[in-house]
Amino acid sequence: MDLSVSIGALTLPNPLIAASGCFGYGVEYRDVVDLSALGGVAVKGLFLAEREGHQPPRIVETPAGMLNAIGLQGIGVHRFVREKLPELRDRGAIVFVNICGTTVDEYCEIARILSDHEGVAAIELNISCPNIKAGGITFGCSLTGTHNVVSAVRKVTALPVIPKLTPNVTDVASFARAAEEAGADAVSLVNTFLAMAIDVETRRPKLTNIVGGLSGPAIRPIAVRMVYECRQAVKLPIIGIGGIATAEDVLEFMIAGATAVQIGTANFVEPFLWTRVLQGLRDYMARHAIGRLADLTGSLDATRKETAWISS
Amino acid sequence: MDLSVSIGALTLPNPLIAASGCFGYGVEYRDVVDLSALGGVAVKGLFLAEREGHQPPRIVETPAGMLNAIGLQGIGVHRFVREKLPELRDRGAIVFVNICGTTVDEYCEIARILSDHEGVAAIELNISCPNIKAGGITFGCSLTGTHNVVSAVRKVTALPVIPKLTPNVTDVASFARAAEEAGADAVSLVNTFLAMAIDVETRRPKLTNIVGGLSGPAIRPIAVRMVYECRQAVKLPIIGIGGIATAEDVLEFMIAGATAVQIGTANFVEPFLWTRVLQGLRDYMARHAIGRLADLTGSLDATRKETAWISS
Amino acid sequence: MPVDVDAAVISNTRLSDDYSVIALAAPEVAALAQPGQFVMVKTSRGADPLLRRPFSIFEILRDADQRPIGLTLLNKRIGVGTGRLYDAAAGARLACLGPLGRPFEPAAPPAEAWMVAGGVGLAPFVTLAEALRAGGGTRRLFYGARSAADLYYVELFERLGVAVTLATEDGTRGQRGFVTGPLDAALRTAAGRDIRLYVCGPTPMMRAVAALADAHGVRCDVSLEQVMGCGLGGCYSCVVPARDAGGAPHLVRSCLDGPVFDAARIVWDGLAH
Amino acid sequence: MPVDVDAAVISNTRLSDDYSVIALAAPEVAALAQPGQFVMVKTSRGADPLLRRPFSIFEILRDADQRPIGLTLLNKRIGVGTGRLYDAAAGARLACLGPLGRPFEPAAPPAEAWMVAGGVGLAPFVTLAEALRAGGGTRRLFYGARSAADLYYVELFERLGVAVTLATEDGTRGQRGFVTGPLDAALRTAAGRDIRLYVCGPTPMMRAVAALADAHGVRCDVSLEQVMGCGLGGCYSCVVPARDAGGAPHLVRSCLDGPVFDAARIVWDGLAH
Ligand SMILES: Cc1cc2nc3c(=O)[nH]c(=O)nc-3n(C[C@H](O)[C@H](O)[C@H](O)COP(=O)(O)OP(=O)(O)OC[C@H]3O[C@@H](n4cnc5c(N)ncnc54)[C@H](O)[C@@H]3O)c2cc1C
Ligand SMILES: Cc1cc2nc3c(=O)[nH]c(=O)nc-3n(C[C@H](O)[C@H](O)[C@H](O)COP(=O)(O)OP(=O)(O)OC[C@H]3O[C@@H](n4cnc5c(N)ncnc54)[C@H](O)[C@@H]3O)c2cc1C
Ligand SMILES: Cc1cc2nc3c(=O)[nH]c(=O)nc-3n(C[C@H](O)[C@H](O)[C@H](O)COP(=O)(O)O)c2cc1C
Ligand SMILES: Cc1cc2nc3c(=O)[nH]c(=O)nc-3n(C[C@H](O)[C@H](O)[C@H](O)COP(=O)(O)O)c2cc1C
Ligand code: FES
Ligand code: FES
Repeated sequence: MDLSVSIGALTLPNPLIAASGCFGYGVEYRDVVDLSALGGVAVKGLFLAEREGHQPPRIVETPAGMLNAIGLQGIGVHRFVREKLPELRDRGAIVFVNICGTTVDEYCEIARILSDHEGVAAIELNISCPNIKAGGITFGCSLTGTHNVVSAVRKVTALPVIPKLTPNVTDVASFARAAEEAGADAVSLVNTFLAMAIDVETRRPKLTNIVGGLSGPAIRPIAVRMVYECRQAVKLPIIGIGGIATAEDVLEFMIAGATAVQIGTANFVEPFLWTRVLQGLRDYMARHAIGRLADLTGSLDATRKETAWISS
Repeated sequence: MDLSVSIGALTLPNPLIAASGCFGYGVEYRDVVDLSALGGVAVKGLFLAEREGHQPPRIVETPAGMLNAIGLQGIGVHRFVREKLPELRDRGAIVFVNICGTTVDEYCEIARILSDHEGVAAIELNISCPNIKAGGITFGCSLTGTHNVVSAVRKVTALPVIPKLTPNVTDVASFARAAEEAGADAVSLVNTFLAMAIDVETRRPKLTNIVGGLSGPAIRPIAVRMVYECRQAVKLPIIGIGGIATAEDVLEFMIAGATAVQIGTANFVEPFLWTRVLQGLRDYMARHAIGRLADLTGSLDATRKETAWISS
Repeated sequence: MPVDVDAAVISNTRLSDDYSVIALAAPEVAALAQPGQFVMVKTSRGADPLLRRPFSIFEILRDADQRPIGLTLLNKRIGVGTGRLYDAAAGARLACLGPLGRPFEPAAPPAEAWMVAGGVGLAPFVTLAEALRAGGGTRRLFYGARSAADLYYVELFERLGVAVTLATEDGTRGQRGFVTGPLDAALRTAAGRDIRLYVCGPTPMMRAVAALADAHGVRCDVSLEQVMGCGLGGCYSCVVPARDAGGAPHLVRSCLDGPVFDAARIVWDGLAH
Repeated sequence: MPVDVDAAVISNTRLSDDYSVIALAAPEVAALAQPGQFVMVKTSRGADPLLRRPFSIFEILRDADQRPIGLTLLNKRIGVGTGRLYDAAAGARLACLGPLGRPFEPAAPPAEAWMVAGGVGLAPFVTLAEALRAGGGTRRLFYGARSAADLYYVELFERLGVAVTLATEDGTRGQRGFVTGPLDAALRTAAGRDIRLYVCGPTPMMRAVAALADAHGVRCDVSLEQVMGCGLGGCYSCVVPARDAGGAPHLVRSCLDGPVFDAARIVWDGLAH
């Protein structure tokens, strides 16, 4: 059975990538899962410099989901390549570095630094974090902003460039198109939905940052729809993200049009899920006599049944 | 204790309105709840003519939510005023008629007919149904479309006009503003999120309509955020909708900026919830010594705590 | 006039790996129940799964003085909600809303009542059989399942004076094949008699029986099992294509106009399941 | 090296309207546990509530041959997840991930170990008391609660050779007021002795004890209880402001660098709860 999938020049042993911000820098999970057994590891979003992020409380649970406003706390790209990348490389992890900037130049600068180091497989452009004021989503919510960041980073690196799209827009497919035109190698979607929770006893927001990003199973049906829309709009490989917790969820995204997927929140609930999900994919392939998992991508049969019998 | 709230000239005994499409034509619930005890009843969306709607399956459950693609099956405005309105009037229901059209003229025609009949309290413009091809959301996703429908209907009726906004946009507040400028008396939000679910065994959509609208607790945190955004953008009363199931949920929307709320999906799960939620509101008012529930609207304390101790 | 009861699970008896019988302390619902009506049950706390599930009222539980004290459900595990019910422990509480839906209309003697059940479609017939016994008329049950092990409560029906004819697909009990076989044979021998059919089971089976009834010119009521979001007419999820008085097909709510329909009204080509 | 066990609930004993002790069959976790470590528990099936909840490992359960067979949790009901645990029935299965976090470092004699617990903050100290007994040094427990009825397992600690000093806010047992009262007095009389404090309880209480420790110049370890999304360092939700070697404050993950911290490192003004 062939579970491998290709994103441009990059071939992954399987479609399961740990989602950025939900897997630390990867090394935290060294005792939980063989990092080289994953399709990839997307590390916590990095700015050029270190950041403390927002004050706690940073998360709050919601029905079948959670809000987060971490505020991109991170060690910065310099410490990352020094302190984390070597171990990730030694452990054979396929590293997707999720990067964030307040300016196009910052994105480029980080991309340049990463390109100079062994062990980075791809650059994921976080232009969709709803939790920071400057940068990020301000690019991700504007077609020109998206185009500018992608084409600028495209120029400074030979690594695969994968803009991560926000779902907080009217027409996500148009952003996928902008990314494609700007030279992206793939798009990943979705990032979190801007949301909020209020403590009615204190009448204050439950998050210090007031608003946060909704993730988890709750958002899956919206994310699947967005992947399906993007599939029709672009030829680029799509990395599907949003509420994935089981093999069935992975298959749903692939059938809708995803080449690979990322798992975030579910990893908090079931850190050992990776082997279970991979086994589920194998069982499905056996049951349906599918040799190459990649053949499932975009295989949705959306033909409507005829209903001649009634005047609708 | 005063639970009443005002929407323009309209005063409701309490803020709890049954959401359109989740309460039939109201009369179906005559044996479950005293219709006159509700803040209002928003009836199933009506076109001018009868419609059969989509073929089943029309709903599918998702984590903490459900998708629906009913396709606005309905008896049309003429049969409604003849067959349903009289009983609603006799039972003392405050009737919000949710109307839908494929053209601005259709919206106006329906509004005119409703204005000629006793017992209609307000007109809710469904410009946000994700489940029909023509009309509806095509207006709701365009600022000019929204403005045109609202101002046109405004001209033909003296009844309160309440456009219902879609969450499937980048900036919902701008649509609230467009509605305000066009002369709306209030806005209601949110309608459902466009979403999809796939049966991986058959590789076909679980809904005959392929896509459907996501509702239920899953969407509540996004809806609360949107109400909060609109509160800052407009002076209009806001009717908050999305995943409300408890008194705490109602309070969350009111504190975020809602004057009243609608309860949809939760009514499927707990048709007897109305008295329980009203009691919960009274308990809260007693606990917090609040005389007028309406005073809670927009009372969120969003001042950030100082964090001088650390360099963030 | 439905009621919603936060019912305690009195017992949950496993009949097999996928069938169980759950007894619920819901006297208010039991007291109002008519033959073939259903309840909407919240299968677990919290919002996942979110919606209630429809279940036929299987048995009415009564105390020594015949006062209704609760009801049972015949639960077949096919997914998440029925799975939660299968695992429900005695003492757990399940919200139970009902009774709901249009009931069976028991045939009045001399008319004979023939019940036709496929698999878990047996569920609505205990209450009907009790009503028929009260009426005193002739009553039969044609009951089909995959295998002998999947046939339940046959003795109960016999105690209720029901003549039972069994069929299994693998022939391990009763006649081999579908229940429509023995039913067709019986209808032939009964030509001319006033017979009324009551059917519940998989859609293809109900459709086949409806065709038989039409061929033999006997009245046939089917109890349809659509996905239901609310059970009260609020959501329009449960619609089935049925002809109106004028013969024109429309999508009608099976929770309100049904679940029991005159089979002749149903446009079988348009049924979801 | 944590493991995740689909643990059966052996028993769930209610101590009061809000406290219960849940025994879980998780030998693999118990075998690895060190004093003061915690587990992440899925409090119910399905996605609502979604996240696991952190709980100190209260007792290690052993068989006749002293082989670990499971562990217990001291559960205080404060919301949805702890409520589900309070209601959990024997036989139910709860995913239990652990052991996690930086453990307590037991004081080595002649150093004395003084444990200070507030309310459910008692939970991490049974495992520590057992380790201390093995070490053979002097061990004390200062244990405070609202009222006499909220004091649990005092005898257990006494059996472990721990000298217990109690305090209740309403004075119904032990000294009236907060546990910091008797602790302060004891520290005064113990001036000069080598004492190490271990503290777990409400943040204000831990903060007060940390101040006492500072004033008396004794080492103090606190076990912080932040909201935790993952327990493994993946989410950065559980951060607390702690000074690094150079004294500069940073937000560090309490699931990895903690939950046990040298109180002197903590910037108490910056703590969420
Ligand atoms: C009036 C009525 C009476 C019923 N009485 C009984 C009864 O007495 N005993 C009993 O065991 N069941 C009965 N059912 C069927 C029962 O309601 C469904 O099996 C149940 O809702 C499935 O829930 P689930 O969460 O287990 O399945 P899900 O996890 O929701 O779905 C699993 C799979 O089953 C399919 N499915 C779901 N509901 C139905 C349905 N109604 N028909 C066909 N396929 C479906 C789904 O599309 C999905 O593919 C009745 C249904 C109705 C409408
Ligand atoms: C390392 C560690 C060990 C713990 N050990 C125990 C233990 O042995 N026994 C025990 O009963 N509890 C323990 N706790 C606390 C326990 O994890 C929380 O009480 C629990 O997560 C609350 O979940 P809930 O769903 O019941 O509350 P929720 O419904 O999630 O929240 C209810 C309210 O409590 C607040 N809250 C939630 N978590 C915390 C917290 N950690 N501290 C303060 N307020 C909170 C929420 O903000 C909310 O206002 C421990 C926590 C940590 C971090
Ligand atoms: C706690 C947390 C932190 C996150 N941090 C990042 C981040 O740093 N960069 C990023 O692009 N996405 C971040 N995300 C978004 C996830 O990568 C993912 O897009 C989103 O959570 C949806 O997937 P899920 O439902 O599987 O979690 C974060 C999500 C969570 C829950
Ligand atoms: C089955 C169903 C049918 C609906 N029909 C309509 C409709 O006809 N018109 C409309 O404006 N909204 C309709 N809605 C949207 C609801 O009114 C409401 O805006 C949405 O469901 C979110 O609220 P909730 O989470 O409380 O259900 C429908 C929702 C559902 C679930
Ligand atoms: S189930 Fe909702 S209308 Fe029938
Ligand atoms: S709980 Fe997730 S990082 Fe600590």
